Amino acid sequence: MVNSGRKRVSPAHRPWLLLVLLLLFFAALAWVYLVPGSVPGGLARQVDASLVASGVSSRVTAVLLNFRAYDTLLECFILLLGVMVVWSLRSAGTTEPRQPAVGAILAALERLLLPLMILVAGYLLWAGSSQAGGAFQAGAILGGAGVLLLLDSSPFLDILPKKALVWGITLAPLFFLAVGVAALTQGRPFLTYRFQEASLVIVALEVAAAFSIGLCLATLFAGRLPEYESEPAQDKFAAKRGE
Amino acid sequence: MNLSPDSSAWIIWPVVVPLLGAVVCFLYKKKPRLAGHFFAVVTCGTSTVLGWQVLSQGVGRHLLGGWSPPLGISLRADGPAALMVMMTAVTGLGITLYSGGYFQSRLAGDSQDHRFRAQEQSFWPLWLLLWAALNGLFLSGDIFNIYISLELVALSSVGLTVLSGKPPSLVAAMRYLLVSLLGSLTFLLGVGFFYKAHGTLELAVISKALAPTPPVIMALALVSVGLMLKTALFPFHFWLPPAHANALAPVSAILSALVIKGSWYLFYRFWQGGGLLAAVGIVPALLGSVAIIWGAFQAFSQQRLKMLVAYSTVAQIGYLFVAFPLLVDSAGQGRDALFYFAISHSCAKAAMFLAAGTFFLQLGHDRIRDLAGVRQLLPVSSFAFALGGVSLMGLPPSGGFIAKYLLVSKAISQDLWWLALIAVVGSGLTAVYVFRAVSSVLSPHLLEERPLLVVAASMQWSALALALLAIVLGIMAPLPLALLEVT
Amino acid sequence: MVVTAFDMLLCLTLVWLAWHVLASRDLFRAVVLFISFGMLMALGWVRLRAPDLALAEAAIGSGLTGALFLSALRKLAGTTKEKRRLDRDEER
Amino acid sequence: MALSPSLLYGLTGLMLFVIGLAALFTSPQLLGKILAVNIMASGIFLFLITLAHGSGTLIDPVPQAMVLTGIVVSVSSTAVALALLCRIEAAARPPAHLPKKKDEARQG
Repeated sequence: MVNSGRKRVSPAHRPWLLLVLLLLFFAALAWVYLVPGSVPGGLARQVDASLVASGVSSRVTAVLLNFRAYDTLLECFILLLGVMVVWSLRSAGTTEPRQPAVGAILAALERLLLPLMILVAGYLLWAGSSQAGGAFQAGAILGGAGVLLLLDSSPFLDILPKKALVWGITLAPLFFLAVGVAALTQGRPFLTYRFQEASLVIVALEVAAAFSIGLCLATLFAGRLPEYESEPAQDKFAAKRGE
Repeated sequence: MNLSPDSSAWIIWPVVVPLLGAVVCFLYKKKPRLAGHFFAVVTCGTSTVLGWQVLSQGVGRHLLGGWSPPLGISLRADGPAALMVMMTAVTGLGITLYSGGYFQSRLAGDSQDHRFRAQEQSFWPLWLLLWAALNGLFLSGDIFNIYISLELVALSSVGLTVLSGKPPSLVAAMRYLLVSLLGSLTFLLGVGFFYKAHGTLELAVISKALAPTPPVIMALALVSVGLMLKTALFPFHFWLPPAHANALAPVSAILSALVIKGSWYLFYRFWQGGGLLAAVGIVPALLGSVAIIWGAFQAFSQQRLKMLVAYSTVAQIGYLFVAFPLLVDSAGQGRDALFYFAISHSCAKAAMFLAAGTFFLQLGHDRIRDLAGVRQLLPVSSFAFALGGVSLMGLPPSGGFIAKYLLVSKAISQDLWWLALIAVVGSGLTAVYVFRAVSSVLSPHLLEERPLLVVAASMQWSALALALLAIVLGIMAPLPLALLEVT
Repeated sequence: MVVTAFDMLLCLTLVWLAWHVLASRDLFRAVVLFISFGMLMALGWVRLRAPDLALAEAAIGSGLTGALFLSALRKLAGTTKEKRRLDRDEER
Repeated sequence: MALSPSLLYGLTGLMLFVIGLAALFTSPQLLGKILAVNIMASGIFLFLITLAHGSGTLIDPVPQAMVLTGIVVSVSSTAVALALLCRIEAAARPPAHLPKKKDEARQG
């Protein structure tokens, strides 16, 4: 590709040198990984000790939405950020023509699969508090359902009012912030739940997260900002001009 | 709000406010500028509260979710962290005021304002999110949380870089993104090795217990390389100049003044424990020395002003690493020198990039040899650019002078003569390329006709304010140094 | 737990697949291989007693990322079909 | 030392990381580089998961949570990278009504 602009000449000319270096690197990594040493063990015991206080019985969910909920908050913001950047890239760039319909097989598959996927997502969300499953998996399945719909050129993201789409995407980040700030106003640290409310709050957070994650993933796939689709020619022209 | 029993809540506000601001700007597209300014001011206020609290009450700790480490994540506000948050707040406020004028001028100046409006709508939420991520990075006490914050910083920086929409900036952003991802992944692998070695993700424990066992050395090496990639230290600097120089004017300032400081600060955090510093602290110092020389030569040979300023960043990053061997003893003067370089570079470089962006917007180009006469047209910006240059060179009484003074005197007291020499030679080289740019900007060439001024006044004055701050930092040195003592 | 033949086979297949994803000049083939790589990865995670992750990897890591790659390929095919053919001709 | 399954998978993860690294440097196409980054990420995730089996029979949920977060982060950055790639390709192609500046696409 000419325009990629980052052809690296030296490794391409000396692939063997690169290969040897990387093999050495792998050997070092593997040696360090295998070297026997005092293994301090992870945090399994601490997690188990605090599991009852966390409000859920699934250990991974407890870590994700209680012990390390701040990570999950930032992660929701990363998805939101992905949508922001993809939209800003598309809004100023060229717009692709709508993809053609994929065909009868997909339509049949879709009729069969969509209700099933939503059912599975609901089950995963529900199961998340005790077994494998949870907000991310449910969100992913919802996102997959959205992608399937989009593949069949169902313009559900376009039909959806822009406002509703944007609010849906920001639902989880906003809800997380609200839960965190509510704790602060009551004199507890950020994102602290009261024990008697913990399981309720976690379930609510999970539902919100699953919904927003699903919508974000579908939006990332669609990549279109509905608002700007009407001015393609002018946009193309504008994009070529200087700063 | 009632007086809270948890007295450490002020630590989290500098993260929460800009996060909320980003969402509000994303949702409220009608007047993003208004919301952006509001949240920038509030963030600045909460950051000031944080700085004041650290100064008066000492190190603060906020246990997120009420769980103490290693199970939970804690935020830790000590002197260096508070200083970086303050640096981001002050520089960020200046850049915010500039951006308001910048977008206003562009919307007023061009009838094709649809694209500019879209740019501005994307700019504000991305900038506030970046601000929040940087504050989160400075305050975080958990290495996996740092990884997520690093990704937030990287993605929002890339989002800001592509805003200009020019093909060179797109290609530069792609390279920036790939390098950033490589850096993050290397960092994450290092996090894995740290977890294997220590069984915890708490930064304070990890940076204190740097016993040189193989997993720890490997982890530290991986983390360091990842962070050096993101900071653009010498052999990894290739992505920086095109990305910084081709972005919109406020974005260039954000990237050069603030974003690289995030990963540099983490590098300091991982090395500050000192165990391995005596043995291999020389490596970052050597790379930094090469960066100072190489960056200065490259800066000198540039034809475009923004490219010159961007290569100057490559050189100044060298200074941020050159003082690492001085951290070995605990007297703290080496640390003071490092952080003084960081904060004075932040103000000076932001001022220079903002001024260069003003020239670009007014003239439509930034070719150095055709800048003559700009002094007459934009006296305030020209003065700001020159003042920023003064601080970069390290002339008294600027903040850059204090930093170099601390560095040289500490190096001499430790018998590291070559280090002192590098610092002085670097100053000379900086002077050469700064003079080249400044002499063109300030050249007494009279314009035949005065074109219409298209830039808003706030663009000129915010750059000047930052440049003046870079100078004043030299006079008010006791205050930041007192803050740094709180550890 | 002991290493079974299944583990060995799975690990070797993962490495082999990764190599072919990255060595393949045909991008479409690379993406398809990448999707199957993700599926096998999910299998590995079941084996490592992390069913949560197996679900997430199958759905996000393999499914959605694969869909993203495929849609990007389709968009690129429209813009660079001729250019890539020219490039390939040049290589020969 | 007996090779347990978790060690085997850990080594595989490290190998995947290195393969991805090699391809990131050598791949001539940007899409290949993005694929390489994804493979690297998968390798690291596999490596992290094996850390959950560090001691005894208890499985440590913290690495699992880390990997779940990591997967979402990685899909988000992949989406951004691919959107950027499409945009670069679209910008490199001259629009029909505008003469292409030759050097513009090559800069940077």
